[in-house]
Amino acid sequence: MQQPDEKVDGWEPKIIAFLCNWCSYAGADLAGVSRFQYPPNTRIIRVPCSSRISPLLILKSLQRGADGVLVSGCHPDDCHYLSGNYVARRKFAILNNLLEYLGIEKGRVHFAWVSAAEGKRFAELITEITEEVRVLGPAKELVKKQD
Amino acid sequence: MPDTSVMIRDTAKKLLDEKRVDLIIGFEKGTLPLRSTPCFVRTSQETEKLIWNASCENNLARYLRGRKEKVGIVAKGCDTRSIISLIKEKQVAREQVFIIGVPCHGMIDRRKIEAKLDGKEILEADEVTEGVILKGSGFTEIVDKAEFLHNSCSTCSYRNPVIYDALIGDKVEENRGIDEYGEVKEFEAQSADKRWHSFTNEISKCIRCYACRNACPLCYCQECFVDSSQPQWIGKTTNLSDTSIFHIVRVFHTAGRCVDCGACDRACPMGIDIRKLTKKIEKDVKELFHYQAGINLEDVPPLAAFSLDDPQQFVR
Amino acid sequence: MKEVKIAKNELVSFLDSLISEYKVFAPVKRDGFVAFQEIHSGSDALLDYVNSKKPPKEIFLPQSEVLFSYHLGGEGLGIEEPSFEDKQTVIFGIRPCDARSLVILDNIFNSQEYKDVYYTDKREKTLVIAIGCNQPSSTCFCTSVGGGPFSSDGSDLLLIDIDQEYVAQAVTDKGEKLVTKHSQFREVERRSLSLMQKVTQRAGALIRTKIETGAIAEKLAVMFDDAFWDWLHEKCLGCAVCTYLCPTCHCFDIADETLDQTGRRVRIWDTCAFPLFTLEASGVNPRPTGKERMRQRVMHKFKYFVDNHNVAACVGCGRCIKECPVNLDIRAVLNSILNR
Amino acid sequence: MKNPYIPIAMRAEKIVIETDDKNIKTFSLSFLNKAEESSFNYLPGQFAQLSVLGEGEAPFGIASSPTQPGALDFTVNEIGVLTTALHNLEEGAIIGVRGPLGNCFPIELFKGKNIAIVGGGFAFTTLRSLLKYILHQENRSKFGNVTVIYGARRPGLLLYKDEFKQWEVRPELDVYLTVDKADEGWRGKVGVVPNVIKEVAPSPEDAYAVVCGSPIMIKFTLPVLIRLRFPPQRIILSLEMKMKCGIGKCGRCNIGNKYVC
Repeated sequence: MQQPDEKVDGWEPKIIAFLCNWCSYAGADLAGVSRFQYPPNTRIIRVPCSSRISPLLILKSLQRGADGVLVSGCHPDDCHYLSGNYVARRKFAILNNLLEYLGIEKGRVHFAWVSAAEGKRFAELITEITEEVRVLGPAKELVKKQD
Repeated sequence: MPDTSVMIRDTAKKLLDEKRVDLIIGFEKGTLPLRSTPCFVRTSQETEKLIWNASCENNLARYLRGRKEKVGIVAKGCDTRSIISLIKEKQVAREQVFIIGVPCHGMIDRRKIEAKLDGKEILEADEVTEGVILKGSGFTEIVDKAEFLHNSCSTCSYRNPVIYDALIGDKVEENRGIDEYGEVKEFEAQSADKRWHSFTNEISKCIRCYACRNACPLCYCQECFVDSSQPQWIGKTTNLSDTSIFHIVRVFHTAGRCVDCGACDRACPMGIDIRKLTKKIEKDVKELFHYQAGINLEDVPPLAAFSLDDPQQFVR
Repeated sequence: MKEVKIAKNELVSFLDSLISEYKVFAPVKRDGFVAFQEIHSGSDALLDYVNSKKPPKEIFLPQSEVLFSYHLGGEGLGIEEPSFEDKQTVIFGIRPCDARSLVILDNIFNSQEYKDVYYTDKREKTLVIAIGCNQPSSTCFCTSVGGGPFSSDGSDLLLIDIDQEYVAQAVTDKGEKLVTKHSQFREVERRSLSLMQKVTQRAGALIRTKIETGAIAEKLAVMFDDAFWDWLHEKCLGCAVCTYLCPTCHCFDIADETLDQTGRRVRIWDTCAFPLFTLEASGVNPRPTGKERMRQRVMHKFKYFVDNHNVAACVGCGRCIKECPVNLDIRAVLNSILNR
Repeated sequence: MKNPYIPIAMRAEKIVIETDDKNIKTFSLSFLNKAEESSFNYLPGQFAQLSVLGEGEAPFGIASSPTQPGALDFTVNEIGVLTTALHNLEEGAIIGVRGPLGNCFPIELFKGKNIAIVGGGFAFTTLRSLLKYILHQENRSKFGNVTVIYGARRPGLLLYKDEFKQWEVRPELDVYLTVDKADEGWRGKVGVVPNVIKEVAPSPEDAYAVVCGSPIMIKFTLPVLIRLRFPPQRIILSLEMKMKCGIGKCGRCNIGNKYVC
């Protein structure tokens, strides 16, 4: 991915969305089938469950040029694997705090619950996140540059 | 009261003689002032080497994993907490270890003393009741030990062993009224820019020697993510982004497991303030999930558990 | 060898004139420890210090160094070789042990048989100005491994502190040209020379550790299967502190670092202490435990290197002793070997 | 001095799958220009570093013989990052090559002598180079009798099957193929390499033995050869270790004070 050095005209945020197969991905699918419009800045990666997401995947995305990352899974109590999202929630609570503590801008990494029925909500969520990241400008902190 | 070193020797000797353990892991005199060094004792004669003083700073729990023999281990409060974490993670069987618990007054941070002496070299150090007598070429100074403890020691609230099979001497009084998260809170209060700046400034010193990882009793993954080639998570150079990710993820991996023994911080040759990161994780685990690592054998580790009403304000 | 002197209060002006011509590295205080860094003013150089945290080898053998860069997706390999900086360099204030380490490293990277282009380029463009050690540290054992607090091996110019001035010994032609060229160097009087003698004798006596390392290689020759290795490594954490901070350790890894379509093949410090050093893709590791890895480190320094280059790969700087997180002291290791 | 870290570009002309598990492929690489070819002087037993830029490089024994000009063959087992990248390449791909590296077999010593070539598994690559070199019409008369003993776990894992078919029928060559476990249609020997050596018992008279195989095969082969009265100095072993530089600098492939590269 080509990384612009600064906020320039024509720059578009790149967002990586890790969506759980059972709810959020289906939600994205529904958004598409229902023809809800949302910005095209998001690249979706389908994963079995939100708990599958390791902090490494999030950090590596930011390192290699993503301006924002979204991890989305089933609402609490709806996990296909019963408790995957509960376990993920604890993990991300710590990660989220840690990233903020280190000074990584708020608004780069997002977590959400989106069900298979929430096509509209998915479209809105992506629209919101895209706009938030657009306001922040290109990611800087963890981006790998040749030194 | 008999000398702690002597009591440790007697206990170790007895354990070996009675064949209750095959190996004692403890400390012997180091080769430098203010230094002790881990030692491995297998015969009762060798127990004479064992010592105890304020420079027994290494966390010996690090040496427990993967052993077949029965082990006696000399353990401070923090070491016993690490042992508990290891037992919970099924890395060590409780019945395999005989814990020789030693109440601890805190360990001396020799770097702090060196900084105070500003280049003057310590050639001899003696611990006495009043403090530590430091001798060097052309100077003799006595310093107050309490002033030069490791940060993790001066805020420690588990100076007494949490579990043990034998206790050496009497329990010591625990620290009271100390805000162990003072430094973390101070850091939290700074602006994001400033925090990122000081984080990267620290990390830029990293030479990727992995002393922090290797000194940590809980960093025992068969294959550390930094060593994986398929996928290769991060590059191998000291590129700032790569080293930052190494430290972020390593610290994250200690969540609910780190007992703030300070081993990583002490091992770092470049003086990176690693504890500022581990302590934050420890604080969050306590605040979010009401869990403290290594204080009993019962509580389920926080990342292996959940509660229906865990905080989720950060989730959209 | 030409001997001259330079007054201490003229050192800064000497350094300033060097800076106008050379890229000058000198010890500076950074983050609480001493490091060799490029200085832009003579007064930035730290004169009162024991030694740097990291050895100056990194100036010649950086922790990571680009061998070449490449561009993917085009015709052929798209390789571009790096260009080398033209500027001549001076390292000022290096200790004699570290200067000597360069001579040892030359065996690997700058010998009759092989000249490593990356190393040799920097080595040949660099002038080494060492300052002798009036106050060796308690961890110094240079005299046990063939060096000394005033050894001139590897230096072009050696400065010896005699209170108000330095006696400057021009060790090489390069050094001699330098003292001839710069007016701060003046004729040295007999009084200064006798003072110098006193200083060097006194410092020599300050080095307490004396190990007869002459017999080490011979001892090690029959120790490969010795039970000694079974316990020696026991407390070792397997980290890279001793090797990365060693002025003579030079083992490296080679890796590709790609970003987008361009990348670089880099040479990176590596260490025999890591299992990954010898782990093969099949999962087989010929040095599977700390025992084999520790043995390799000791053998490489004090046996194999001696066999191949007639000198031990150790200059007695004591960094590994000071910095080892578990106080595994190489002097004790050597003594145990000698006592076997 | 030429910078030994810079690879030359070569084209993968032909990629052949060698084994039935498809894990081993032989890459025939052609030089892109004459100058590079003429400066690549090698002898059997040497190796080269193959690069897939972006993935890295790794050392492989040269499986072709200098008697076949124009190309270099490498037989590669898919096991790690680089070998996987190589296996993913298609014919026509450009591969980086630097070499030749390492030492060759002591071919001068072999002249006028009988030779027993012993190989196991996929460690027949440099032995193939040696065998082809010896069998070349200009060289054949310089060497005595040649015995080849080559084994694999099962028939499907034997390399260079077509060439072995030709070698087996050559009158001046004794070829013994063996597998640990035979399948239907296997007509060769069954048993591990050391046992077959015992059975075949090549004469140590005026002979050299050249052995290349896994450490475990070497471990059990050596005593058998010694028992057959091969003097140790006439048993040539080909060793491999993990390498990075290939030129004796990076410090990992040593066994004692000798670098394997």
